[in-house]
Amino acid sequence: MLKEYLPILILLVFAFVFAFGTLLLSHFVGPRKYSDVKGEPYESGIKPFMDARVRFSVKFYIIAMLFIIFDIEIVFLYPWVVVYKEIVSQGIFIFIEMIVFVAILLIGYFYLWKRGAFEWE
Amino acid sequence: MNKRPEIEEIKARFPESYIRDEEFRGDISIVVRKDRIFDIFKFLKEDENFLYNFLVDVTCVDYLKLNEIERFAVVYHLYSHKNNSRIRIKALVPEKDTVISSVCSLWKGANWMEREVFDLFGIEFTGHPDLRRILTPDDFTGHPLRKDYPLKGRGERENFKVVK
Amino acid sequence: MEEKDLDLQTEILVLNFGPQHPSTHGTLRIVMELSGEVAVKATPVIGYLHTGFEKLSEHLDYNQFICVTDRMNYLSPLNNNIGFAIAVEKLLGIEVPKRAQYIRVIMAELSRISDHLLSIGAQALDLGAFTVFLYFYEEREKLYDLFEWATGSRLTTTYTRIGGLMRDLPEGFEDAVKKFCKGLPKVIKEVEILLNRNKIWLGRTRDIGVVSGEDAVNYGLTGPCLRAANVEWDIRKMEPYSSYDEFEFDIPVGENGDVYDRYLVRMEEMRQSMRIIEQAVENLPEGPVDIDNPKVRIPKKDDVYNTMEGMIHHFEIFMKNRGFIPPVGEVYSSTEVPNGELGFFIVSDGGRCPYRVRIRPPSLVNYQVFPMMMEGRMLSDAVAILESLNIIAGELDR
Amino acid sequence: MGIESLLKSNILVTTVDAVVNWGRKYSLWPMPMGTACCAIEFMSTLASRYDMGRFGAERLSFSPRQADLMVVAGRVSIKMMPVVIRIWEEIPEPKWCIAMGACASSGGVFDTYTLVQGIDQFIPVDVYIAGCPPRPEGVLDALVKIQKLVEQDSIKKRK
Repeated sequence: MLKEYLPILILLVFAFVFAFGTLLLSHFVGPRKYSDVKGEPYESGIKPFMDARVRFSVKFYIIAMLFIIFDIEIVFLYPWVVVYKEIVSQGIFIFIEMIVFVAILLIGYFYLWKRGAFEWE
Repeated sequence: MNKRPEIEEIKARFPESYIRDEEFRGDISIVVRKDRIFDIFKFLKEDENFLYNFLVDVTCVDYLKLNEIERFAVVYHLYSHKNNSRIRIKALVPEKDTVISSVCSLWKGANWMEREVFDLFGIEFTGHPDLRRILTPDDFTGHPLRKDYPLKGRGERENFKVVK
Repeated sequence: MEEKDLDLQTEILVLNFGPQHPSTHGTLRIVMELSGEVAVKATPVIGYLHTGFEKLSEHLDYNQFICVTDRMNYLSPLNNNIGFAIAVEKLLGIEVPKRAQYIRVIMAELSRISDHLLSIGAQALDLGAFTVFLYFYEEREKLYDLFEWATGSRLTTTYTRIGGLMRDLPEGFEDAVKKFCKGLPKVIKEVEILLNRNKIWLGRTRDIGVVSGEDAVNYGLTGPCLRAANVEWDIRKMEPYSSYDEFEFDIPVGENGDVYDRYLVRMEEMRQSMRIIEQAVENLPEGPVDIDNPKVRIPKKDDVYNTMEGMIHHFEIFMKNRGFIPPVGEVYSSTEVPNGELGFFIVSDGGRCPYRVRIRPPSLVNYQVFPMMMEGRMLSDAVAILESLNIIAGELDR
Repeated sequence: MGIESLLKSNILVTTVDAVVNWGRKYSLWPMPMGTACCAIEFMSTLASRYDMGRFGAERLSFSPRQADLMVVAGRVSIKMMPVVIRIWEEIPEPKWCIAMGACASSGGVFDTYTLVQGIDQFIPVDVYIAGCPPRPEGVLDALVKIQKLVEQDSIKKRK
């Protein structure tokens, strides 16, 4: 059973080695000369007027949250699709299950639509 | 020779501020005093048989070396779309009080041109929305396009931070 | 969502759309006050390329200043040379021979096409259509070959002289221009297929940066920006100079003055310029290219070396404190350059150098309409609006 | 009896410098400080006919954070000089600078009150390109000169 997971392990190790390898290499090879101007934010060559961490409208945050909700919903579909072929021959239950899941989220979608979370202006 | 109607009208309506008019290579220019300049322009813009609705240019000439009544002359070029005619109005501004009224309320296009004249010649425009320097840096002293300003400047182009 | 927005006290972020920015194409700086993405207020700051042309003009004589003029609008340098030459010829009251006028029309229209090519190419580049930039730039390189062949340099041409041209057109130049004018419509057609009904392009340019006819005239706009706002005005038609009245061409006019209309006007203007070029090349008259007034225009090289008067006139013009003597007077002359009306106001005190040369750049006046267009729009629209006005920092700051 | 003879000819021995410099030399990211006419000629160098991509320097980086090479293309006025200095300081080492055209190198034809007579008075310039504006071949030649400079660069010098 374990043998099937060996390629994934090799992939993880290789990714880990490559990522931290390049970081270490650039740490040793790259020069580091700090100067006060280099630390300041770049604003097309002019000293910035104010710090960019400013309170802007909440709609950006709401849109981000909505995206995460519906993105996770799609992530749950992936494993379902992979096993759908074998299990659907035994019974229709797997299909009903996913329909219920999607329906619940659709209710949330319509609720948001009515509340006007999608108007941007 | 029959003068252009604009010259007659201005001579009639503003006799005390009219000085002279010149005609050279087909360009008509009227030299006036600076105090009633706004009314002259309002008249030229709204009068129905002139309708100078297009301000082409606002600039300034420093007559230090030429013999002119006053040192500065703010020169306006107007153009009327209706009867396709151009005219030049020169308002003489003495060296002592370099102030003249702004025409921004008549033509919005005059805003930056007046700021440029203020920046390079030092002539203030009363009634201008935000009279600031436009071409030279904000901490620049002096007015470069005056005749007594040296071509190579007064050392502003040398004092910067040297980075090694 | 709107009313709840207010009590959340969102702050305004003041941001620099700075002098060094990929899409300002030059040193233009805009101080943007943004609430979220929407620009509440935009104030342009100019002067980052102020080179003091007008101060320099008081120390250079008339022929020397021509070399400075093509550093102003470096997208179409030939139009500046021709504009200044026409202004000084108006001051001197002389008229260049017919052939020189026709060559000036050909070169001005070729330069107008090259300006529109780069202006539309750069706008498409910044709105995401990189292929349009490369297609148009290849055409502009063909134009560079023509300019280099006729004037000797790709960009800083300095082709005109007071009273004529630097030299006549080289052999075979006319058929090269005809060949170019045959190839360009195909490329323009290709780009029109790419852009005119492109969803993204329409979304980024339709109804953005709208200016009405009266506002355009009140702000003093000229050129494609004015013609896109449904005002039919072109100096080549209204006050024809350099024998423009002998060619028929029509002036493209837009309807509602937005970025899309300015793009359409520029594309149509390129076609009209090609029409003018074809007519000018067809009936290009023979004859000399300079006026034969040795006081103003230096004589031919072989005259200078072989005849006594030629040498005297040559040195009469070029010696340190000699030079030709213009009459005393003030002249304003304007020509139609790709961005609008380029005016030269020359005050001459009879000396070798002009007393004062005031350059009326179309970019300085067209750029004033930007804050009005920008308020209430998203930050990404600033790129589309700025490119459609085609602001060139060289002529903006002089 | 160096190490090479042990490894025979199937392993290539080189220094970190050589590898890093070879990599950086052919992938310079130019930061175009394009102000005036030279910027248009720089555009010609990037466009399809003269194609700077053949030398690996096609990817422009307008933000100084990832730039290796600053190309000052065009005349620099006194209002723009502080911006050029600030951006030069914001570029991380190792960095090189090209002064493109006569105006950036020496003020060119404009000897006026508002033009900096050559940016090398204030920032270290590695390669100057003559010409007003220089032809695209001149810009490519300058790029090749910069690549030679990049070759001689070394990690030890920079520590």
